[in-house]
Amino acid sequence: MTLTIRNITKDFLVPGDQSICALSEITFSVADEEFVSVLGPSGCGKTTLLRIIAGLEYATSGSIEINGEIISGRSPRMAMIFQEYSLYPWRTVRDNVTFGLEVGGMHKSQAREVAQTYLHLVGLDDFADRYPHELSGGMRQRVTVARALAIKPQILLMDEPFGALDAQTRNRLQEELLEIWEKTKKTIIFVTHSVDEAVYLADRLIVLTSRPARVCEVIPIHLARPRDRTGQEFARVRRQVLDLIAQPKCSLQ
Amino acid sequence: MTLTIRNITKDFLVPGDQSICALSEITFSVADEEFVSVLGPSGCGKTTLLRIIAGLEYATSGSIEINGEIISGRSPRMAMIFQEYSLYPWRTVRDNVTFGLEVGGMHKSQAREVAQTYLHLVGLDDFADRYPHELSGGMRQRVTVARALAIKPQILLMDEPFGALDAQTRNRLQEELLEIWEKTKKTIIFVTHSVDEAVYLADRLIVLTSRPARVCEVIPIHLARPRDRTGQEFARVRRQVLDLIAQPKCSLQ
Amino acid sequence: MRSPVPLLLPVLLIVGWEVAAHFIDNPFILPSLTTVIPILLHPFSDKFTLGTGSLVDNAAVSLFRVALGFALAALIAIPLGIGMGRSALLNNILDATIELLRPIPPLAWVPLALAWFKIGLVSIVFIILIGAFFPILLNTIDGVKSIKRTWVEVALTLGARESDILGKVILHGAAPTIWTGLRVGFGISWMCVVAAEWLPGTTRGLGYLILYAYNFGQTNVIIAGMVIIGIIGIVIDQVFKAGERRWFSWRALER
Amino acid sequence: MRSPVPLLLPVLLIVGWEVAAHFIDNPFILPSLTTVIPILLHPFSDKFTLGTGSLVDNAAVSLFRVALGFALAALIAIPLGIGMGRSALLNNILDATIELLRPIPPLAWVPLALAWFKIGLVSIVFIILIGAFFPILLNTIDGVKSIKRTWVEVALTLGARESDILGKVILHGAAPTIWTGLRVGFGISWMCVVAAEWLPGTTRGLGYLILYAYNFGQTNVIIAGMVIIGIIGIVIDQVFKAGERRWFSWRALER
Amino acid sequence: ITPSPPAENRVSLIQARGTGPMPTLLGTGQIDAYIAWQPTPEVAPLAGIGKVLLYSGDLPPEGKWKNHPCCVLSARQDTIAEQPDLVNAISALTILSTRYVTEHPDESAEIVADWLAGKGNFTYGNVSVSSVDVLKQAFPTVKFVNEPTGPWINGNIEFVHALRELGVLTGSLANTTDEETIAILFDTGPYYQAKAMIESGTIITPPSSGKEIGIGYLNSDHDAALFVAVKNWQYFNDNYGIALKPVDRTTSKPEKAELIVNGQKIANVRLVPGDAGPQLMQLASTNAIQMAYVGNPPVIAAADKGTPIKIVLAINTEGSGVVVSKESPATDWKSFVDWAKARSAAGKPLVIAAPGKGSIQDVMIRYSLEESDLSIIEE
Ligand SMILES: Nc1ncnc2c1ncn2[C@@H]1O[C@H](COP(=O)(O)OP(=O)(O)OP(=O)(O)O)[C@@H](O)[C@H]1O
Ligand SMILES: Nc1ncnc2c1ncn2[C@@H]1O[C@H](COP(=O)(O)OP(=O)(O)OP(=O)(O)O)[C@@H](O)[C@H]1O
Ligand SMILES: [Mg+2]
Ligand SMILES: [Mg+2]
Repeated sequence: MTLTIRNITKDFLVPGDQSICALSEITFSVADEEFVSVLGPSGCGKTTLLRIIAGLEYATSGSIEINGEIISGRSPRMAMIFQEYSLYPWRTVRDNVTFGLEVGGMHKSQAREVAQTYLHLVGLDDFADRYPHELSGGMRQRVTVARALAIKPQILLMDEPFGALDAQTRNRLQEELLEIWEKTKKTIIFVTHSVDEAVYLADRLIVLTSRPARVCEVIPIHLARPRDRTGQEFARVRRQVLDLIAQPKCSLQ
Repeated sequence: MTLTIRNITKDFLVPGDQSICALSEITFSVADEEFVSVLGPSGCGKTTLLRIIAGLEYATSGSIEINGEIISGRSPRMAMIFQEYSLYPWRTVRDNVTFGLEVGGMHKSQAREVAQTYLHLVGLDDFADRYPHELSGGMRQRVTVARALAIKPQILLMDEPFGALDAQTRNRLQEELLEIWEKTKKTIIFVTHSVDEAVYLADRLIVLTSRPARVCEVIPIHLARPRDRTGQEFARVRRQVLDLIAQPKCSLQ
Repeated sequence: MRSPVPLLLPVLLIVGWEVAAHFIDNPFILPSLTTVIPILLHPFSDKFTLGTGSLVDNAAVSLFRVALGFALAALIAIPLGIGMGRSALLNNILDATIELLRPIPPLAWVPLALAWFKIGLVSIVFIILIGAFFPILLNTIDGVKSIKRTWVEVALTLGARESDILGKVILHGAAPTIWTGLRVGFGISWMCVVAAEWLPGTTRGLGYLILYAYNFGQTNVIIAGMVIIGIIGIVIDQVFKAGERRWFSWRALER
Repeated sequence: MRSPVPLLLPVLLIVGWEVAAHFIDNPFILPSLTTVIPILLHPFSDKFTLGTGSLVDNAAVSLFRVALGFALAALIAIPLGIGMGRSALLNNILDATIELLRPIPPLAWVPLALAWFKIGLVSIVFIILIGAFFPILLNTIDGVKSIKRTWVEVALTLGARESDILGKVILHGAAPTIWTGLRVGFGISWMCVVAAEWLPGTTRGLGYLILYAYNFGQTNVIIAGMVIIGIIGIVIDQVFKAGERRWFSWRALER
Repeated sequence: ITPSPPAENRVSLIQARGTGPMPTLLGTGQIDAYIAWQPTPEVAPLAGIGKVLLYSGDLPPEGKWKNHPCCVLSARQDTIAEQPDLVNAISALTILSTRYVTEHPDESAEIVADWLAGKGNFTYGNVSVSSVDVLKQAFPTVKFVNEPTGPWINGNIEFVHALRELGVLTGSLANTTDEETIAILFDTGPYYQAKAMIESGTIITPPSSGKEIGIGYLNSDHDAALFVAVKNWQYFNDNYGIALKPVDRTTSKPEKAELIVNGQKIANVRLVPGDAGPQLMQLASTNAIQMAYVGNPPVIAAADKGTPIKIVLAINTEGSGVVVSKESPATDWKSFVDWAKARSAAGKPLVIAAPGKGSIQDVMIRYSLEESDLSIIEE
């Protein structure tokens, strides 16, 4: 299953009959079970791109294709994890995970079983009956991951999911995400503006320019897994990436 | 001028007549014009320590000394920059900077001149008449730096000032902070939980254990300035620090 | 380990009252507490209330009326508010009219209520309904409009239909704000019951009791009535607050 | 490019009213607009208002009373609220009493107001004051209590004294919440003016006009009075909202 | 089917809180009849919602309510004691002005119309009638007299009895003999002293008082004497040396006046309208007003509850009317009773409104209904 983003352009209309161009002719493909990171400076249009892929926003032009077939609107094959805190605070952790199953028509008791599986996967078995506000930021993001996985999407869209976490927690979650990815074999598009994070996680980086976002570089990461953040090899690749994106045409800074 | 933190212990009373020990027997000194980073895991008590130094909180036992003299309460020789967003949203950038001068009794017009100097220092000349909500997060933190500097403190206490910013902005502000530090020759205590940040900025790291915080390691950083984040040398020191704080006694993770 | 401080002022006020009553020596201005307390101590007796039934009877009647008017207000205002919060068109159609009607005091509707709904329960309930309606409506609209967009979008990406979004997201997400609207609305209904019970043909209720006592110069009965109104008001407000803590604590704790 | 949609319902209501008035054919239930509109079209004439002065006169009188009661309420409630927000002791002393007095409807104070303050402006102003007082007080307390601790601490580390903190931090930081209290309080005062103007001895004011017209079954005058009340209410509410946008936009934009 | 004979002939009596809501209630079919003081009875035919069945003097039993007492001038006991000349002066002005009213009914009706409605129109649907016409029509049904004669005092005592039966009197008048009642209720001294001053041609100038004096009244033509005294102040000033001079002469309903005796300003006077008598008595009880033109039952009830208030003189007798809806077949009391019985038998008893429990009108209609074998249900 291949996901293709083809020629996506997005203009926002803003008051005063003007328009802001957020995305300009973005084209790239993601292979089955691939882990792709989209890297770009703050405000360049990363969230917008993910929203278009998820069908929450319409592109001004261009198309999203799965296996060459144009999809319009939302597709059950995709699930999105949002940049900001997005759990339902009035539902327990378990009921947050069952949400997608319930609206999909699954029987309550079955949904709870499925939820249990995914809570186990993200290591939150013991927290099923807690409410979101009882969890730390990192635990919360793990719940959103479980919630997204529970509906068995083929593609996972992740919008800076660990942006608000402290460094330690962030590193731990990155490791866990990789484990889950290997177990569940999803295709993942992971948006971030941290070079470290992108290099640690991805098979391939799509580097965007600042607004309007264009694809400036596509960088494959040939580091064996598990990767060692503090290793010399890692530092080298990281430096390479930093050098590449420091080119004037990327204008990352 | 030497700042000495001597045997500071802090117990918080919590409902139910219990107490939480946040700091336990913290002792270290900061030399004149030194840049010290306090490094510790989330929730270990870093903010509490800074608040005690600033005189916003009383220690359960121990003392804060300047040049061997015990100070109690707030001292005009210190200014603090807070972890969370702390500008007065109803004041313009300039009037935020003049705040400390006004309450110190300085004449309005003179205060505005002084503010101008410091706004220039942090590169915000053109934003003096804007309101905080019109600024980006990074610009806001620069205003708080200007506001703190304007009252000419000898010691600057900074509590994860760049924690909420994205990586690029954060790096830029770190560089600017070092420039300002070199220009104004302040003593700085800079709290963070990012090893990268601490290694990039400080002359010396005070590493705290998780709660109750104790001083676990004091690590001098012998890197020449300007430091190169992507350099081999930097990676080596960073790794060293990571190894040191990975000792069981530090229990940073 | 409850502090006695909160009792300080009430005790002082009571002592001050009694002293003042002694000196003013005019039961029409300030009746001595010795004439007020017996009424409060015999809430089931109709000996003190000029033949209008006991305090408890009157309170029950007033509560019933308020409950009815309030429930009707909620039944109309909440669905309407959800509609106006979700649909810009509906909001556009109704907003101007609502803004014009809102500032008209419930009391000003008395003459029209009497003409439209006749003497009796319906008129009284209408006045109470008017009082509760607008806070509930405005809070519902506000609650629905200020639902986090992400909550709705998460639901969409998880495959929710409009009915799921309404029932599982909007209603829950807006519930704390709606609840506050209900609390405020109830407070205003409770205020309106006095006005409503001054309508002709009324012979029961705390408002009626106060008016009737007033007509016969029974200031002690008036004050007893006010105390009961205050106590019931405070109790119900506490019930709403307890509900808020019980069901909507997530809002305060979130983030 | 204003949409005509908001005018839809008012126009429909007006047409519906006139049609209904025609069929009901009972001026007590629904007077024809032809008897209401002339009154509204001659706001300066006292031809239509049974000798109580023109609509504008009456509105001015009511506004003056409300302004007075409201201003007094603000003058007492804001300093008190700041005190209660800052001092746990003061809060402890006053809280219970305030909670008991709060639910008592302004209308229930009418008999006592007359006994205490006699006939005239003072009694009327007292009723209005009661109405405005509690929302202003509670909002002030809330605003002061929910001031960001950091704002105060920043001021402390910058060398501010208690007076600086009060004047330069608390007052500004709590201002938007206090302003909301003022807006709500004004709304309630405006509601209370009708009740207050039903006090004996009153011969002016929109509330009096409505009551007086009611005495002679002049439903058309009642409706004209209600329309004026609605319009003034909406205008003043808009003024408060404009003030909020003008001075406190920082609160919405912050974060 | 033979209808079962009615166990009782019943009518329903409701209290309207003053006369205010009565036209609305009748006009919307909620009541079938009302009894009210003037000019409220006249409103019904004008609005086309009913007709005046009879005026209060004609209520049964025959002759019982002829010249029945109605409004009185009352004064606080301490005011009479401390400012006797002032009370006498106001009494004198009232007597003079009552005389003027009886001599110039048309002009007086116009003055009352001005006071009550700014001489404006009352509008009911397509009907718009001048308030002057309304009051001219109402005026002959009110008898303006002042003298506290024996029969008049006895008439008042009858109301005391009636109120006692209603259970309204629980205080100082609960068990008094008629003599005791008279002693508690009346102080006719000011009337006779005023009368003497008028006859001698000079009003004694009371000492100037810094205190404002409050006089309550009802928005009714019963109080015409007060309205005429204020509006025609110049006449009384010029001819008798006594006047209530309105401070604001442009308004149709002055709130403030000055009492002027022999060219000298004696006191500021506040004129306090009330919707009904009890309100005014409540004000008198707290000394917010010192005198009131008001129906006698509120004074009786207030005195019973310990308000130090006395009846000084009469203002009028009669002056109330019974109105029935326009659908009513009744043309006189007898046919009214038949109608009431028929409706009771049909299970839909008549609903009659009175302006408050224990008011003159309430007492009279109860008496008359019971006299005619109709039993009263309340609510
Ligand atoms: N609904 C909208 N209307 C107008 N402009 C918008 C809208 N949504 C986003 N934009 C603009 O489009 C640009 C891209 O926004 P977007 O949120 O996609 O950036 P981002 O790369 O996700 O930023 P960040 O790293 O801060 O999350 C921004 O300039 C933003 O202001
Ligand atoms: N006023 C207080 N009362 C009780 N406990 C407190 C109080 N303030 C802080 N604590 C506790 O003391 C501990 C240290 O808190 P502190 O804010 O100093 O940590 P920190 O190191 O600054 O954390 P972070 O990295 O998240 O900013 C925490 O466990 C906290 O819950
Ligand atoms: Mg984004
Ligand atoms: Mg901290």
